[in-house]
Amino acid sequence: MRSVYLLAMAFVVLAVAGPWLAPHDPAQINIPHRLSPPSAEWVLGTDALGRDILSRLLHGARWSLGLAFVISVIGLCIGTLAGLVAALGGKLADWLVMRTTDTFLAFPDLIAAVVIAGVLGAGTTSLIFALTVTGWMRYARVARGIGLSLQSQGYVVQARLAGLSPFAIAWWHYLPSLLPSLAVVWTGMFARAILGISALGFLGFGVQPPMPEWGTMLLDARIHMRSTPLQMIWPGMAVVICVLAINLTGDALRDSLAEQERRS
Amino acid sequence: MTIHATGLSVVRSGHTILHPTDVEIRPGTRVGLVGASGSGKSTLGHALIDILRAQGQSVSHVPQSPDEALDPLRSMAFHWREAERALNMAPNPARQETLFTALRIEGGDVRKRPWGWSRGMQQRFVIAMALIGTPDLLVMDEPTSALDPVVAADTMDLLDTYLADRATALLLVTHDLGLAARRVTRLMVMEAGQVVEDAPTTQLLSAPETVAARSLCAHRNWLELPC
Amino acid sequence: MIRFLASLTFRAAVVLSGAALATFALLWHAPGDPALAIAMARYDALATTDVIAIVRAEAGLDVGFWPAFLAWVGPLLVGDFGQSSVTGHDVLPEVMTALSYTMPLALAGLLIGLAISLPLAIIATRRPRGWLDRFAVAIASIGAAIPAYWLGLLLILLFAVHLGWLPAMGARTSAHIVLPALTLGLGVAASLTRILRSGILEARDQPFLPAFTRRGVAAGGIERDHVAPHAAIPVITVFGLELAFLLEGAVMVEVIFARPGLGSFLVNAIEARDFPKVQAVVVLAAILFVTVNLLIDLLYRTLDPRIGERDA
Amino acid sequence: MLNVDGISVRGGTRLRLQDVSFTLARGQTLAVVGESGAGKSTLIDAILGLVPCHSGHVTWDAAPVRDCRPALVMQEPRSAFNPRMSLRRSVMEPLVAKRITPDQQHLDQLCHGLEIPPDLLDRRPSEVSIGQAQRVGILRALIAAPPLVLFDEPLSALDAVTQKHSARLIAQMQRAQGFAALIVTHDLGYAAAFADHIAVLRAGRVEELSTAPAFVDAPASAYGRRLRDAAFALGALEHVA
Repeated sequence: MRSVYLLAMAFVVLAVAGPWLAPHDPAQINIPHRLSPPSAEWVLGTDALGRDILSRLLHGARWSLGLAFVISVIGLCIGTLAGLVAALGGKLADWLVMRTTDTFLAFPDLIAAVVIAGVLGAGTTSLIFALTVTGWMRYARVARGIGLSLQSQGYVVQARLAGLSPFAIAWWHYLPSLLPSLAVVWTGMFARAILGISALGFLGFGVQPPMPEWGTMLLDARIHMRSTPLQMIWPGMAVVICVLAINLTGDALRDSLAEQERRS
Repeated sequence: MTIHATGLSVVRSGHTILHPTDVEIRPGTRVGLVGASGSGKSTLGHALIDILRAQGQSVSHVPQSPDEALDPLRSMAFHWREAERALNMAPNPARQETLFTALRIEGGDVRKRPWGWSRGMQQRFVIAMALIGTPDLLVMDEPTSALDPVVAADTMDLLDTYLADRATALLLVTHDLGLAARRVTRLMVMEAGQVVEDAPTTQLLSAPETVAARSLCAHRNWLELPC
Repeated sequence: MIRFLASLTFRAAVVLSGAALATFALLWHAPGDPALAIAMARYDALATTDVIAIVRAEAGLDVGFWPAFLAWVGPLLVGDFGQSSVTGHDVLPEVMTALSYTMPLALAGLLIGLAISLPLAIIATRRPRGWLDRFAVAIASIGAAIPAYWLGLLLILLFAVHLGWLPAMGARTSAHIVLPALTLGLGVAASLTRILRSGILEARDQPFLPAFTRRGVAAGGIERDHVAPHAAIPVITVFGLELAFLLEGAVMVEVIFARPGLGSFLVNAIEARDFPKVQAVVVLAAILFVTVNLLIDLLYRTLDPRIGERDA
Repeated sequence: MLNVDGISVRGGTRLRLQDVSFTLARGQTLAVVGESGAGKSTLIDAILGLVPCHSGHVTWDAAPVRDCRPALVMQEPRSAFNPRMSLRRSVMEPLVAKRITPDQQHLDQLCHGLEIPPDLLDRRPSEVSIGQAQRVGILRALIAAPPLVLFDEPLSALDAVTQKHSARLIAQMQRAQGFAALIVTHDLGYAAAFADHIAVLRAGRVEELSTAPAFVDAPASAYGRRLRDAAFALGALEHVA
C-alpha cells in the first residue's frame, strides 16, 4: 500500500522536476542523428527530427500530468459545488442541476471532448475547456449522493437542532465526510484526463507540436512504426505507467476508506 | 429425539467467545437462552445448529429479522420449494397449507417477493419454512425484536399452539428474561461465553443463584424495578 | 409503474433537448465563419463577398441563434438531420452507412470483453485475495491504464507487421475486423472484470446468505440462485458506461486502423468543418446513449423491486 | 408548556399525522406508543420542525417551539455522533452553537448523574459500547439545559438490563433538571413504568390519551387493549393478579 503512494509521489516529482532532469534540449533538432536507436548519448533514442526522446518525455510530463491536474481540479470544484447545490438547495435546484448533469452525461465523454476541442480549434485552451466540460459530472453525482445521505444522518440532524450555523455544519460535518470520497473520484478523473489529453493529442486536436506532449509524440512516432517501433513504445509506456500509478493510488485510498468505515 | 451436543466451543482470533459447553434438550420442551448482549448466546445458538446439522440431526433456525432469512429478489414460492429440496422432500401442497394455516398466512400470495408481504407475515413465513421438516429443534433468535408488539405476541401464540402436541423442541435466544419467562419452562443463563445457570423457569425466577441470573431477574419487570 | 415510465420518458426528453441545445450552441459559437467555410468548400476561389452572403442566406445562417436552432431542431424531430454543408447531400444516409461499420465492431468488442472478463471474474472470486484473484486484479488494472490507440498500435506491430498474420488497415475483408475488435475487447474486458469481481464479492456478503446455508441449501444452489442475480444488478447498471466506452473506443480504433465508421466520419467532418455532419453524429450518439440508459433504468427496476418500493 | 394543536402532516399522497393534539408540561413525561408506520417518528419531526405541518401548530410557552431549542435523543446511539470527532466535541456542540463557555462543574455533575466516566468523552463513538453511547447521547441532549427533550425509541438498541438502567437514569435526570419529556416507544412496559401519560397513535391519529396507571388497568380504546394484551403476552407487563 505504502509503495503505491511512494510511486505516485515519484511521478509528481518527475512532473515538476522533469525539465531539469532532461539531458538534452527537447526542441534541439539534430537531423544527422535522426531516428537513432537507444545509446549512451540518447538513452531512449531520437525521433524523426533527431530530438532526444527521453528529454521530450520528461518535458512532456509537465504537459500531460500538469494539464491533467489542472483539468481534474477545475472539474472537482465545479462538480462539488453543483452536487452540493443539488443536495442542499431544495427540490427545484436539485432537478435543474441533476438534469444539467444528465445532459452533459448524455454524450460519451471522449467523443464530446473530441468534438469540442476539434470545433473550437486545436490548442491548449480548448483542450482544457473540452476535458473540463466533459469531466465534472461524476463529482457532482458523488457530492450530491453524500450530501443527501448526510442530511438525514443523526449527527447532522443533531447539529441543526443545536442551532449550529449552516456554514459551521458544512465545515465540520459535510466537508470531512465528502473529501475522502471526492479524493477517490479525483484520482479516477485525473487518470481519465491524462488519457484524454494524450488521445486528443494523438488525434491532432490537443497540444500542438513542437510541444512534447505524449499523445502528440505518439502521433509523430506512428509514421515510423515499421522502421523504429521502439520510438512508439516509450510515450505509450509513459501514459500507461502514470495512469496505472494514479489508479492504484485511488484503489489504495478507497480500500483504506472502506476499512475506516468498517471500523467505525 | 433428544438433542445432545457436547463440547461446543468457539474461538475467534485468539479470543474464546464460547467456552466448552454441553447442551441437552428433551423432545417437545421449550428452553430459553438468556443473557446480556455480548454474553455469547447467539454464538452458542449458531454453534449448536452447526454441530447438530453435522451430526445429521434435523434442526432449523429463525433469524432475528426476515431480512436475514429471505432473498429480496426471489419469490416466496421459490424459497419454499428450495427449503423442501434442501430437505430432500417432494413438494407437498397439503403440508404447506397446514403450516400456512397454523401461522395464519394462508392469505399470502406466494408468487410475490418478500417485500410484497408485511414484515409480520414475512417472519411467520420464515417460521413456517423452518417447520417444514418437523425438526427436532427450532432455534429462534430474538423473534420479537424486529416486529411490532401486537404482531409479535400473535406470532408467539400461534407458534405455541402449533408446537403444543409436537415433538419439536424450542430454543428461544433472547436478552429479555421477561419474554423468556412467559414462553419457556427451562432457562439457561449465559455470561461471558459460559452457561452459568440452567434451571426450570419457576426455580430460576424465585431463587437465582448467580450474579448474572440475579441481575436479569431483578430487571425482568418494568413495574417492579428495585430502587 | 406507468407514472414511473412517464417521468422517466419526460426526463429523457428534457435531457435530449438539453443535449441538442448544447450541441447547437457549441457549433454556433465556434470560431470562424461557417458561411465562408461552405463557400470556400463549394466555390473555392470564386467565393467572393456576394457569394458568401448568398450562401449565408441559403444555409439559414443570417437569422439569430434561436430561429436557427428551431430551424434545425424542427426537421430533426421527424428524422431530418439536414444536408452536408460541403457536398449538399443528406447527412442521415451517410451517418447510417458509417454506423453500419461501427456497430459490428462495437458488438464484437463487447463479446470479446465478456468472453474474457466473465470466466476471469468467476475464477478470481473463487478464492478472494488468492493468487489468481490478485493476478486478475493486476491484469484488469493494467488493462484499464492502456489507452486504446496505443494498444491498437502495439497489436498492429505484433500481428500485422512482425508476424504478418492479420491485416491491419481498412475494412475490405472480414479478417480486417479482428485486430480492431480485439483492441476494443481487451479494454472492455479490463473494466468489466473489475465490475464483475466486486459485484460477485458484494453479492456474497449479503446478510441473508448464512440463513440459506443453515437451511441446508447446497453451496452451488446458493451461488446460482442467490449470488448470481445480485451480482448481475451492478453489472447491468454500468452497462451504460460500457456503451460509452465502446463508442469512444470505436472512434479511436477506427482512426488507428483507418476503418470507415462513425469515428473516421466524425474526425473527417470536424476537419472539414462540416457542422451538420458533426451535429448529426453527436445527436445520434446522445439519442442512443439516453435510450440505452432509459432501458437500463427500466430493467434495473424490474430486476430489483426494492428500488420501486423505495420510490413509492 | 408544549402545546401541540391539531397538527396534520402530509407525506406523499396520504396523511402521516391527522389532527394530533396534546399538551405537555415541564417535569411531565408523555409516552407515545403505537406500531411502526403509525406516525411516531413523524410526530417528533413535526415537533422539531424538521417536516412542515400543513395545518395546526406546535408551540412552547406560546412561542414557536424552535425558540426553546428542544433536544433529541435518537434510537441509534452511535449515529448521533460524528464518527470522526471525539464524543466531547459532539457533546459540546449545543454550547458552541450558543457561544456559551462550557461550565466544567455542570458537565461533571451531569456525567456523574449519567454514570459516564470522565475519560469516556475523549474517545470516538466507535470506541464505546452502545449503552455508553446512549448515555452520552442523553448528556448531549441535556448539556444546554433544554426545557423540552424528545426521546425517539431511546432504549430499543439496548438489552433488557441496560434498558432499565438507562430508563432510571433518564427519570433521575428529569427529576433534577425538570424538563418535559416526550418519549416515543413501542415498549408499553417502559411507558407504563416511567410516563405520566400514554398516548396511543394509530395510522396518524391519537387513538387514546390516558394516565399511565389507568391505561394499564383498562385501556379506553380497543386498539389500546390489544397493545396492552400483547405487552402481557410478551412479558413486558405483568398481570396484576
